Amino acid sequence: MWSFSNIADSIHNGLSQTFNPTVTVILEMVIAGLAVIGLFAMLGLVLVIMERKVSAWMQIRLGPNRVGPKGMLQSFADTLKLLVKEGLTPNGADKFLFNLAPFIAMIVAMLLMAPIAFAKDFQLWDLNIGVLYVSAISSIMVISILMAGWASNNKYSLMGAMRSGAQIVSYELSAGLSILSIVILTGSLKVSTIIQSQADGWWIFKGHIPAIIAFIIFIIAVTAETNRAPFDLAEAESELTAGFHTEYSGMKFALFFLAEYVNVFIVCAIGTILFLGGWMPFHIGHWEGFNHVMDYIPSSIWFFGKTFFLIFIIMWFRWTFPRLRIDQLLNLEWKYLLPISMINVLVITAMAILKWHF
Amino acid sequence: MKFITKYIKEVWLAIKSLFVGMRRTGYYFTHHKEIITQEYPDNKDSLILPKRFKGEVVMPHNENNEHRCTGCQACEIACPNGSLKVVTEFNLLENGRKKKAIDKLVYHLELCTMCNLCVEACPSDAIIMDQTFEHSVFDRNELIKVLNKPGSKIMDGVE
Amino acid sequence: MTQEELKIKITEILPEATIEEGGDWPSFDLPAEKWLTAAETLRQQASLQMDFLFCLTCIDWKTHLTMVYHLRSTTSQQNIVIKIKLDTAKPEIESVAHIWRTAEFHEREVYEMFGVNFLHHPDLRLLILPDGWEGKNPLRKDFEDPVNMIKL
Amino acid sequence: MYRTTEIVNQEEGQPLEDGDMIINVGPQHPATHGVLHLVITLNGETIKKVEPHLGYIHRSIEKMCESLSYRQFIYVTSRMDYLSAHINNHACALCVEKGLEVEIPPRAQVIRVLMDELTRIASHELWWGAMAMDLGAFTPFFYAFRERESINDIMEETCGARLTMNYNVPGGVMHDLHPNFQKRVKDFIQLYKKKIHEYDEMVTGNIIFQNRMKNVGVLSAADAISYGCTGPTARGSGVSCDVRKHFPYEIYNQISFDEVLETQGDSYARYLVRIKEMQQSIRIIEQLIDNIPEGDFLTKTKAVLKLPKGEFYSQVETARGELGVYIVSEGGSTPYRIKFRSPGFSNLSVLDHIARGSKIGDLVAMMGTLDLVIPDIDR
Repeated sequence: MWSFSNIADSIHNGLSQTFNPTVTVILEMVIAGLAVIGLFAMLGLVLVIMERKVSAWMQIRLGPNRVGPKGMLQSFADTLKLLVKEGLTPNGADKFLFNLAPFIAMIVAMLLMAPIAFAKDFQLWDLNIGVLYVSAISSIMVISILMAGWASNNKYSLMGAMRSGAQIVSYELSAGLSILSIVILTGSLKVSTIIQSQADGWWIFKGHIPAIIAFIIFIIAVTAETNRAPFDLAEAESELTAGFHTEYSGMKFALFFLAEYVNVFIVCAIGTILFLGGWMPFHIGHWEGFNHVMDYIPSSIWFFGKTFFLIFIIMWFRWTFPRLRIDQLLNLEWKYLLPISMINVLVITAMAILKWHF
Repeated sequence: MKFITKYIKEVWLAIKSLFVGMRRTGYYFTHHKEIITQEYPDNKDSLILPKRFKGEVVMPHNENNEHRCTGCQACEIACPNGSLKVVTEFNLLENGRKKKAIDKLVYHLELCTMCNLCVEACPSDAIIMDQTFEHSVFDRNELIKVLNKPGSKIMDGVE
Repeated sequence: MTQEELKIKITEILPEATIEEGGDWPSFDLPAEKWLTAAETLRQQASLQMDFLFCLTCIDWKTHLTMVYHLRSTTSQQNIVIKIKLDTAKPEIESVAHIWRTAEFHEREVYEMFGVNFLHHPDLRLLILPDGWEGKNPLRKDFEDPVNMIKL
Repeated sequence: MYRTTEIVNQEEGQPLEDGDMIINVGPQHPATHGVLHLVITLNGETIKKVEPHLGYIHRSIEKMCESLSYRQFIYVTSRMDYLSAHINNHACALCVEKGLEVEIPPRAQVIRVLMDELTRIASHELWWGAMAMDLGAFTPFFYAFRERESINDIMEETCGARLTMNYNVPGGVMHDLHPNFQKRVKDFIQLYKKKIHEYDEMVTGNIIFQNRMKNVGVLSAADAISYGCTGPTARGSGVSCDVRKHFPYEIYNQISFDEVLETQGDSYARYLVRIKEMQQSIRIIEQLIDNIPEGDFLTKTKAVLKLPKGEFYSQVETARGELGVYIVSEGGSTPYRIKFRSPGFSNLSVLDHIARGSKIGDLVAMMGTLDLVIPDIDR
């Protein structure tokens, strides 16, 4: 059957027949890097058009409908526009940091691609601390935002960056705790093990109500971590014009933009892996026929389907809710989400020890 | 205990209010019939502006290239920002008397605010408001228009 | 309280005020130097309580300037008008921004538009005109702006 | 001759304390809805001082009106508070009619009131959408415009323009009602009633909105009066100041409607006042739409209007508060001096008072609920 893992295997076999093992590994790395960059660009294009269409339909509009069939090529046009725009660097800015910041944002987003299993047996690097790696790397994101805000030499940018710093650092906690609850249930940090453990049912179903609570908290926390509305205080265009990327234009702005979308994709992918079984198809108990039909759907479609469903939910948040105020944002984290997720982790630990889950 | 029930109730009501909002946007996401976008240049043919819409001042001419303007300058006086200028000439009639008539009625579309006061003021209904609204041009001078067509005469019986 | 009673009452309280006929509301002329005390009385006096200064403006009569204060009592819904003549050459009047806070902005507007100097105003500077405005006061009758004013 | 900003800052010596910074909000800023320029002194996120700088679109309408005749100057006032253009025109027409001592026919009075209330709804719709957008929710803006658009269509059909209609003339209205008017207004009321629950679902009931607006920008009743606030801004603080109730003009004393009062004085109270006011406007329209008296829509006036020597003041309730028109006439065909007491000017002056000590996000909420329209402030 056609699948990503077969393609990967045949490439590997083909290369190892012609080259020695070292060159093979190097070539495979190059191919993987190109694939990640390609995926990166694709995701940017797809997510932008998706966001525009989702927002349009929610706002009783048609959305982009001029470029290409039903406006589906609109994001190509947008990219082209951003590419040919002049990338300005303000006079008073710290030029080195100012130009470095968007690349850090993008590199972080790329690094996060490594442990994600896109399909059955299709993963760049199945390292044994995969989940820890993800939560560690994603914290670097805040550095690029702080860097951009500080180097712009603009008060709006600085305030946006400071807000973002406070926000990401605090929401990391509850995101981490909800990830932890699944790690407790699985007993492993390895992404492939976590997915394998959900072969007989996804954690969101197996883990009873505590897993659902952890899932909801995870979704809220990652929405905040990726600076998406209703937690888009770092950008808050009605307060801070554009927050930390006020001074960015052209391709440098596009990189921030792209990094934001790819981050959304990655956190949703992590959510899929942890709670919705990654590439595992949807099975119901002993309905053999149903399960068999589900197995026929390729694993990559399962993975991307679930991930895009989560992305849709995050977009749904954005186009429904108003923005929070900075103190309310921190209140929500420290007074509501953090206590709830701490108690939740305790309950899940008890559950895991007593084997109450399925 | 009371505190905890209050806390849980608060959280529940908050989440409920958020879901109510999401249900509304979700409804519109799935009901594309409610979309109100008008695809403007495409629907030009079906776009009917009401008769009273004040687009720009025009002077209707009949098939003999005749208009109803007597050159009385009532519109010029009524206009609050000088968009209309009447340039008059004197025609010699057969009986030897001179008659005032318009040479040109210059209309500055760039100054006009479409307030309709000139049309109201006109005693002989010579000017009306047209329903055009696409006024943008590349050269500003094109906005200065002469309302009476070249070679046009005043209609018989209009004083 | 009818307007006639109001007129009588105010002439009792403010003996220096002279009634001006015409207009919808009781209208009084006051000398400029009495204005501050009169304003305080109008605001504080329990039976009047003119607590709402809803319009503050100035008229340039070429020979003199007239400050016009429209006052309303939100309890009895009565309006009165106070007019104060000012000298064109050196227009000066006490500010009432501490009595009615709304006067602060309105006085700043009158200051730049008519050049009336409000004494003891908390923050008297240009509000609408650009900083560094040189020249005459725009709403005075002798103001001519050859660039921005188009004569028809 | 004048002291400028910089000199004042040095003279009166309010040096910045350590950690303070000054931020310019505006003249081009997404939240100011126009060219309002606020100079904000901040300490972190906390506002210490808000200083409005006006005049970016000052056109000196008062000076312009001095050279326009009494028929002509009415159109200029549409450009003041463009969202309630019809009500502004109404105030001017009222003032001129007061001077001319013209009785306007009952049909014209009803038409004016109907149009006023439609304008008020349209203005509040726009405010609702824009305020939600200030607070970060984009979607309500489009829902508000859907309803507003049908009002605009009604206006376009009857008055000939969507925004600056110039429909009021001294003596009545310019045209008679369009034959479709009654039907379309009834359709609009039906549409509005069908959609009104969305306002609650999207904004009023939403927990984030409530938290953003409750106890934000609290304005006490005494301060509201002292700062000269009118309209929903003052009524949110419990100050009864509806001109339609206290100084009824046209036929407002024959219609039953309630003056909406809230006592909290915070942004949420101001928000509720406006939402409820829309329903009161619907109530007024429902009372009048089937009872438009037959007859003339315009009293014939002379070609050249001349007001007698004297002073005339008329006031109306616009969507933002009390608009006063003060005409000083010397007996000529143009006003000698005209003063527009615009509601936005006084409402803006309160911003510094209520914003001190709150966060930047709150400032946006306050500006949203004060419903500032900059041309109305600058004039």
